[in-house]
Amino acid sequence: MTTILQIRDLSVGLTGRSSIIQVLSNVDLEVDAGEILGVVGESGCGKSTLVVAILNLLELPQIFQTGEVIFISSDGKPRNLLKLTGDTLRQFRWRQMAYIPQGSMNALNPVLRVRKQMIETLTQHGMADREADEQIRLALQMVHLNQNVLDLYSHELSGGMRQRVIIATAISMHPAILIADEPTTALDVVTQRLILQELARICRELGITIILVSHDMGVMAQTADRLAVMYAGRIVEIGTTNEVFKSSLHPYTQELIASIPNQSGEHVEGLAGEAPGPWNYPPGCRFHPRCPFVMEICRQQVPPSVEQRPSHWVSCHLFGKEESSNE
Amino acid sequence: MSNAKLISGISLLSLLLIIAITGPEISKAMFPNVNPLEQGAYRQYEPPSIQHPLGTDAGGLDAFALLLNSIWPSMLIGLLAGVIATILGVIVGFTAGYIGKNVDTALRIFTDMVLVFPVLPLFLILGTYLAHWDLFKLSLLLGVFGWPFTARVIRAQVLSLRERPYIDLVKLSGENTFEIIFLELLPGLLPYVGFSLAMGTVGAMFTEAGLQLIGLGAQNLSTLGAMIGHGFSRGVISLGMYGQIVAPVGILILLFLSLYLIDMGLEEVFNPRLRTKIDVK
Amino acid sequence: MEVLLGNLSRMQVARIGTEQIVAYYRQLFGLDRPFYIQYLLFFRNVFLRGLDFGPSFMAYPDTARELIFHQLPWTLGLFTSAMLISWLLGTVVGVFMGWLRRHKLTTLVTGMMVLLQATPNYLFGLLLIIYVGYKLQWLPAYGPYDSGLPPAFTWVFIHSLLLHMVLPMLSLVLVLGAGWAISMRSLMISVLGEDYLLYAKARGLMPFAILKDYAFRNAMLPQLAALAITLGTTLTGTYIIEVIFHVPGLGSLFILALGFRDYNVLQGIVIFSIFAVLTASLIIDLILPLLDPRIRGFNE
Amino acid sequence: MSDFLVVQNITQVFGTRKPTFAVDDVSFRIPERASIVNLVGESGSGKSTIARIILGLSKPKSGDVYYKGTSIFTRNAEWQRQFRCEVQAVFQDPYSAYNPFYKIERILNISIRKFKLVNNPSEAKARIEESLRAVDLRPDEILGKYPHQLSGGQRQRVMLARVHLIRPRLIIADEPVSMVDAGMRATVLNILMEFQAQYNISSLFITHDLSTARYLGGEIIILYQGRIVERGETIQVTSKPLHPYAQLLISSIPIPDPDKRWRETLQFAPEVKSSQSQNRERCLYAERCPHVMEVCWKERPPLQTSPGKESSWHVACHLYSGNLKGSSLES
Repeated sequence: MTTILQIRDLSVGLTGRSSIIQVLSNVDLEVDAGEILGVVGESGCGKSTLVVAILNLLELPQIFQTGEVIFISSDGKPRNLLKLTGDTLRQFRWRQMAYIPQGSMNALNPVLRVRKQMIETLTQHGMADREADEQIRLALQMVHLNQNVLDLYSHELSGGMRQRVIIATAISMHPAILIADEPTTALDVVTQRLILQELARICRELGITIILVSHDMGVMAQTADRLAVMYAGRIVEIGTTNEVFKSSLHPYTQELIASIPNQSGEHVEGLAGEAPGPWNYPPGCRFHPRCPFVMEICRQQVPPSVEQRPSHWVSCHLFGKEESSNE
Repeated sequence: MSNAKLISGISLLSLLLIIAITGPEISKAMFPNVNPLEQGAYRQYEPPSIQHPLGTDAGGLDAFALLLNSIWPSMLIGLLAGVIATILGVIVGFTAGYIGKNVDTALRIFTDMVLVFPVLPLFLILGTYLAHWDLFKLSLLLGVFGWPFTARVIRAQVLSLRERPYIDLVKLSGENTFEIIFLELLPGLLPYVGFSLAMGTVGAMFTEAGLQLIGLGAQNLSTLGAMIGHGFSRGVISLGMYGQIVAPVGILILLFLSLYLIDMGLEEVFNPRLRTKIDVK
Repeated sequence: MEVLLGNLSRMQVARIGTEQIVAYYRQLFGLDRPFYIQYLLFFRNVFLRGLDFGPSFMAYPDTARELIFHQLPWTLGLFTSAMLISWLLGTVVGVFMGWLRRHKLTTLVTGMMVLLQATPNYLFGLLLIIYVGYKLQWLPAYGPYDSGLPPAFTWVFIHSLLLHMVLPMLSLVLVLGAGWAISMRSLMISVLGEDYLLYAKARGLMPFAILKDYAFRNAMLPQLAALAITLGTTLTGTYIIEVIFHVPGLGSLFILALGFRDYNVLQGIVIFSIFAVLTASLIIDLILPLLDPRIRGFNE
Repeated sequence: MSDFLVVQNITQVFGTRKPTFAVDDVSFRIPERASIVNLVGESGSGKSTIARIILGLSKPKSGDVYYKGTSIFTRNAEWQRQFRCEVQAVFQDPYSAYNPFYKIERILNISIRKFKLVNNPSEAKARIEESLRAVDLRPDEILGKYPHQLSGGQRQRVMLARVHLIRPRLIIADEPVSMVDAGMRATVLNILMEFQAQYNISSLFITHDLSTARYLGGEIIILYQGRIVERGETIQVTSKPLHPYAQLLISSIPIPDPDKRWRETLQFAPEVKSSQSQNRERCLYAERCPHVMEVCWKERPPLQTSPGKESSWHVACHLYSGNLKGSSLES
């Protein structure tokens, strides 16, 4: 599998009046071409900040602190997206990297018809009007929307229709990567299933890599090939969806999965304590106040990310290099 | 509680208050033997000098002494009118916002009508009777026409607060309507009441000045507005004694600035979320 | 002169108080009929007989309507142009104050604007008269045009007219404009935080297209709606400006009529003001749905 | 009446120009013995509107709610106070359930004072601490703080502590876990079940998330566009639903287990804009139902026991009305 995106040691801070609060700390992540990578974590863990950082859309008071986001295009040429600025960055967007926002009511501009919002995306990337119309017609067919949706406004669309318009816009320029930030949160269960299945099918057909961000473990289990689990601004575990669900290594992941009120209706224990916000991240491993296996080292040092099993990474002191794996 | 805007606002206001209250004493001290506010105390239109920092006006009064003595009446009128306007505004805004349905529509139409209606023509008609009114009647009149602004602000706020779940939770805990209004809704409104009081006060002072300017203000009251009005109508500007107009206008603007700063400061202080830490979602 | 002479005689008559003459005038002006009849008659004339407000007491044979129409162009010109220019200017400035909200300069400008928009236009007008009119002598600060010139479409007259109008316009436009700029700035800032802005940027649209179609078009709607509400207060401000700058508009006429207790003229002006305000807000309410599809809602 | 809360044919309509039926002739009972009733439906299915009506916070357009035989909208103040003592609520949004102006324990003190839960004030503090511990919150971490200084999970549990203080007979829990972190969800659900077991407090649990309903067990009522489509034992209904909508709903739950992925991919049913959409006397699911029949467009399917099932298992679908004995859908 050729990697298409490498995120190395990415840190993002929030400039307060006096100090800078780190929201995202030393994120390392590799995305393979054509896969669906899930990024899962509770609200406030920094996953949305990660999305905005990759898209290089950070605005004050959010600022980049360290790290780079390397995009490897089909011709193998690596480029650091954070270095792109001005029009080159604008050109890069949507040709190579598309974005699907939350399915909320105001993802689309309320005063413009759907047609204008879709066409201007293409024409402002240098596509001729006629060809843009054609691309849009094809894209709408792929998401099973008939053409008269183009004359409607955002408030006249149902949640499901609005998300399908957004997916159609996203794939209209055949980007290499598509980043979906909680695409089905505001939708009902049935539409959610339709949208997720549709998204996966279209991207498999067009060979588009998806980075799917959500807080819902169920959505991840159903859709993602690989999974990155985030906690308090750090990635704590990366692995295939089966490994993360069936044989997860990090205590937080295990507790998270164990605490889901699942089907069989038997008793399930919740996770004690509270997830810290960026202004009170504890030192060392940020899960140590709630971790049942906490050791002295956890309170001081940030655990390094270790490849405990082939392509199954975890950053936890239980799995230090010289440690014989206990438990 | 240290908030730059609040502190600077309060200090400016207290400075103005001190000047306003001690004004009459200062003017007595400056002009020991003769009463500077008596008609014909000095020659008309004396140019500004050390003895008469702002010169003298048409009636031979010392302009600077007049200024010192007219700050307090202006502030009093402004405050009274502001309080009246705010009380009326809160009552109308509250009943419209809290009761809602047809009461709300009726009051809203009435408020918009008074707001859109060019108030000045009405003032002008009453103006002729204003000439010999005392301070309290004038403030009442200014107040009665100041309430729509407050009513709109309060109504919008009550409408949004009324829907909050914590109102339902308190209802379910047995609080009666009275307690809900005064213990639950009012605290949320304090910054807005403060804001409309400040704007009402300043607005009334400016309106009073406007009336004086077109010769329709109360003749027997010495207010900043009166000074501006008389100065203008008697062509003080063409005689080069600008101070007699610029000074009162300046003080009015400083009053506004102080109230505005206080209000901005209170806004930040009242909003608990801003006080402690940044809420990163 | 004929106008002045006319009302002088009436005032002398009233003071002498010979019964018959006073009775004659009362009967002439229809003041002898019961109050409510007068009221009904008044409104019948106004609405059915083409704004006939009845005779003007102070300038008798002239009717109130003639007096009002004579002075109306000044107020109309001043009021409408002040409203439009201040709104357009303020909105455009506000857009950039919102778009460039991070810059140090913008915060400074905003602070100044807050102070400016709070001072009433007549006080600001006074300051202009003093400093620009008298101290610097750059612009005339008295009367609608050079008193010597006969009103005609000659360049000289128009030049003098425009020169005289600068200060009154300035005092109205700067104060109102500052208010519009501040309200547009806060509207822009709230719109710039919306999801569809982030989505537009992510799609790599041209910055100008984002500013025009996304930020401005959405922020402009409440700004237009606010225009309707401030019409009343602006008209009041225009009246006082007319008085200060001695511009012969409805404001000055109002003061004159007040001095002579000329009820018909006074009522005529008040009704005119209300008409002006209501028609303007009606026009705005008609324009709004054309711009905001959510209100239009007919194709649901 | 044996049941102590009866909802009888309530209907609620919003909007005058184009009236939308938020709740359309809904009836159900909550039995005397402590039990959990799940009210499940998508957003816009009317479940929160029903909750507000039962709590007496809004009046229905028609129909009524009886508590121990008396309508909850009666004017009698004493009866209302008693009703408040016995029917309480937990709200969805922890961030707006508290007046930001006051400390968090104020709502607890009001409840104590208004319901006279203690005979002397000194006992109040002890009772509050006891209730906080009952929902595993440490009093020293909570008391004296402002709402915005606590996390969403803590605030939600303070609301539960308030319920523990008042010891009502019934809690209306309007989506209490949807805005709480995943880890905290199970804790809140366990507390509700503990209340039922230890203090026999019944719960009307309102949610759009079927897996939480299944975890709580008890009975389930499934709503679609303001109408009840199916009702019965949670475990039975969620394992083998009868109504086509319930089947689609339950099969679409994203199960957090990579081995149990959705079998077939769903096709978007074309949004049928039929002329019938205004007609209310029909099955509202007809537009999207794979088994739609003629009768579905003409008559509104009654809520009745389907042949061969227990008496408490009801479904509103013409497939099960008497005339079609043992249809293929039984499998």
